Amino acid sequence: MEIIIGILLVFMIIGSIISLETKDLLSAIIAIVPVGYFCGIIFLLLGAPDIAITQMVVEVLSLIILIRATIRRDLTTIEEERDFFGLVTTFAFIFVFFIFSMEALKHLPSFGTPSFTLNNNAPSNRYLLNGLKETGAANIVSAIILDYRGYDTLGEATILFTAILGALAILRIYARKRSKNE
Amino acid sequence: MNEEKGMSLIVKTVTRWLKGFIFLFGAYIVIYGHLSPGGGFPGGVVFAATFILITLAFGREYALRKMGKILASELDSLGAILFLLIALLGIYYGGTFFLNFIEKRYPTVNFKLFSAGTIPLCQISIGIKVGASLFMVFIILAVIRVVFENGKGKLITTEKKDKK
Amino acid sequence: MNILPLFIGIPFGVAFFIPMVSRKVKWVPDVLGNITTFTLLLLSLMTLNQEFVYHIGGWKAPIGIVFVLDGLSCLLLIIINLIGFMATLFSIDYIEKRYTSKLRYYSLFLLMIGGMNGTVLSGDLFNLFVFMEIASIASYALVGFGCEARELEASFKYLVMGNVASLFVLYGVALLYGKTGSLNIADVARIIREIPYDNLIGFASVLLIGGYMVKAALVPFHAWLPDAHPSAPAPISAMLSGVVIKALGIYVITRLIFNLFGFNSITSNLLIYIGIISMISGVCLAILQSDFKRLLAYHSISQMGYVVVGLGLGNGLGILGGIFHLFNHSLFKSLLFLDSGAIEYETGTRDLNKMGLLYKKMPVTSFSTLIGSLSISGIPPLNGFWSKLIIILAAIKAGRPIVALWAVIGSILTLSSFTKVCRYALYGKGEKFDEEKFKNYKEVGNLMIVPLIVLSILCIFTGLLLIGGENGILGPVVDVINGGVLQYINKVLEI
Amino acid sequence: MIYYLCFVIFLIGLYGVCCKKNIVKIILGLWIMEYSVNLFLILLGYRKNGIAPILREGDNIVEFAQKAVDPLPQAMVLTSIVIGLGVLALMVTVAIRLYQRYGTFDITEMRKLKG
Repeated sequence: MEIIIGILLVFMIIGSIISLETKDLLSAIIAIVPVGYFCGIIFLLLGAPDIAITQMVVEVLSLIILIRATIRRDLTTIEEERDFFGLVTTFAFIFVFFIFSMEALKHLPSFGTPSFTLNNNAPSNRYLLNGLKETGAANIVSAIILDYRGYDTLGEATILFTAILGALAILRIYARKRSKNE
Repeated sequence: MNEEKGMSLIVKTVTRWLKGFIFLFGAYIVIYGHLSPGGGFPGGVVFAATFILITLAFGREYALRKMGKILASELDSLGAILFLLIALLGIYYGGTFFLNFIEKRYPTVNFKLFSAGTIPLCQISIGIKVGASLFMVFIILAVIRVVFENGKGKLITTEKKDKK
Repeated sequence: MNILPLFIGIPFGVAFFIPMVSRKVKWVPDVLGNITTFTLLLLSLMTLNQEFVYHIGGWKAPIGIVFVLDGLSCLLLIIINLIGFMATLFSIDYIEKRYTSKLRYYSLFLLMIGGMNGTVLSGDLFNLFVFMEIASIASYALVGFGCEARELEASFKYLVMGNVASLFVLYGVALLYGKTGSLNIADVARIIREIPYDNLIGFASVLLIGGYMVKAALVPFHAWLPDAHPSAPAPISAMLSGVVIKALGIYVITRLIFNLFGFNSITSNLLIYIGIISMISGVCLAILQSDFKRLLAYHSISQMGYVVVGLGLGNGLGILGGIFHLFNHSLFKSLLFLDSGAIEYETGTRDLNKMGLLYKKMPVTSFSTLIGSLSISGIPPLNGFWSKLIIILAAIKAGRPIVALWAVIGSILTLSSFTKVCRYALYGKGEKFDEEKFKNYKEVGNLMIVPLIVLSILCIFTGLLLIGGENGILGPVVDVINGGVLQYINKVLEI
Repeated sequence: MIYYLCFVIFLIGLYGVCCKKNIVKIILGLWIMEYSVNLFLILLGYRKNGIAPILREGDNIVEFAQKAVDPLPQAMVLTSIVIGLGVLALMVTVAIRLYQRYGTFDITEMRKLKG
């Protein structure tokens, strides 16, 4: 299992590098879609069908939204000059960050033994054992998002509402009224 | 004039056949979210995808006649209010926010639609909310165009104001 | 019945409701918005001196999400809803005249308030993240509300930095979850104390605190603030500067450091150094500005430095000073931003060089600007003086006279920069002063004056809150922070 | 090992955000970071030979609880995907509006703000 996931992750890395480095904006956006689909496949392999479905449908929608971002076809190719100094600083920062994360990720429980199996008081055990009895939902993920942690889902729905409202507010055609002294 | 908009006849015919099924699939995902994979959010996205498909196949005007921006916005608010209301009803019935106040009847009734208290109701309200709001994103991004006049960008809408 | 869910339910419900009803009826958003914020203010005053844990959905602490109300959350709730009410009152005329689409403005405003209320009440790491995102997304949209080029650019900059910060926070939450298997702050704190310390926890704390420092705009991460604050409409600037950077930034950092990871000498030094750098560099950059709102924005960075220094000193007096300064800063900074909005509303400019002699035409606005300026520069007997005094005393008491010296220098520089404001705008003339326009200036309307007067009065009298010192009115707040991790765990998990 | 690969994706996204000059590329960088964080959460919850946390009729609950993967990260990821989508929509609208104001997506040409 680790090997398959590792291969898929390498594909994801390649896809994201391509999408960031290619000169054509449309190809960049199209290159990001396989990354998302590989992500969805990994979710499916790891026993998360809910998330896999969501990831797939969201991928379609995000593709539509992102393609709208490249408004005119004649402007899709881009030329960039590299700011050498900035690049070096960023790479140095990212490298340092990576070293620290290597040090830190060592201490995580190894892949395949999640923390809730090591700790008997962890809430996940309770969700799995008593989820059906206490909420009546056979899908434990549904039980969590709408009952145990329903408050988070309220936040989630609100975030979507806020973002759409914000998008509507920013796309107003006339935003300002002129005042007398301007 | 509207008949000429959109894609070819094949796409239109297939869409006409498929749109109901896709919608039904979305509804299934939403309602059975507590028994099988899925739930309010993916189902809502499928709802939105149905309308996006119609828009792409038949052109903007046709889709906007079926579901206008204002209707979408009101459904968006409505879904959110319903969800909040279910959460607040918990206070009324049991004194706690987000209480699952409908009887679950465990273990006699299980793996049924109405065995999970408020969860299916929440799923439905979230489905409505998500579908409407994501369709609205698509609409606002689809009707807005940027045009350049004398080197200055202008934002215009291609939505027709005088709908009949 | 408990009132805590109403802090989230009312603003969200009204925010969902406003776009439904008010397409046709013009006065609905104004009335609903103001009634809502006023109700929230009254509710937040009702939480004074209460302390309890509210289990959402009836699930106990590590299973479900909990609201934790204690002294610190209570203080933040009062700040949020007080400034929120003042800002909505100010918005009635201001937004009507300058911007379109009032209903979206009020809706986003209430979502922002609801998000911040949720943030300060939440006792759960992931929930904290979700509500922080609500408040930040609403503020991203509100910064770009005017849709001019500058505003959009500031909004985009804020969006990118804020979103990177949010992802860092989420990564930190994921790491902590991977280690401990729990999301409740108190439960995580309990488990961290039981297992040996390792680099993972250090890395997670760096990610979390770094992420929230971007929201608080402390110096290495401050780049978004000087653009975002001037670009927003004035009531939103007042909210951003007076409330958002505190509720999403300082509050969460305080909570995480003092109630989750534990306070030690390393974090103490880190906070003090970051605080001093913010304090000095913010005020130095502010002196160079001639844009009124931009000057105020740099002062926000500087004053946040004082708060962080106070907290970093770690003794009871320092914490008292830091918290008191947090409260005072929200009062005088939102007062000054609302003043700048009133001046801009009347004169149409934010450039100090183009203003002049405003005391003749706009007496109330200039007087309240004077009060705010004196207060932020720490002139007795206004509230800013007392809190800065306590921070300086605490630094001396903690055996760090250098810190006290820097605080005094920062205060003097603040005074000099506000002398400039008073000289150019209020009692003197700027270089490009325009006689023609000056004749048309008049005092702004009554609805805009009321919040200015209320905030000025509060600025004069909040020094009284200090009575009793560490055991006085602010006692519960200091107690929460000073009590440290163990007290918090015991309270939330009810061991 | 898998955690490191996942973190590399995060860093690639960070590189995109920090170094790229084009707004669309910055948005893509943030979107890649989003993937990485979601993936990391799901990876944390995986149990060897685990099954999806969905009960079927006739399952033994105790046995199920010993085999299923962790459901809590999945709930978190569901929320975080929605947050990502909302932020993406907002960012794209801001980008369109910026394009309208400046006629370009290059951030080096947008310098109306000082310092």
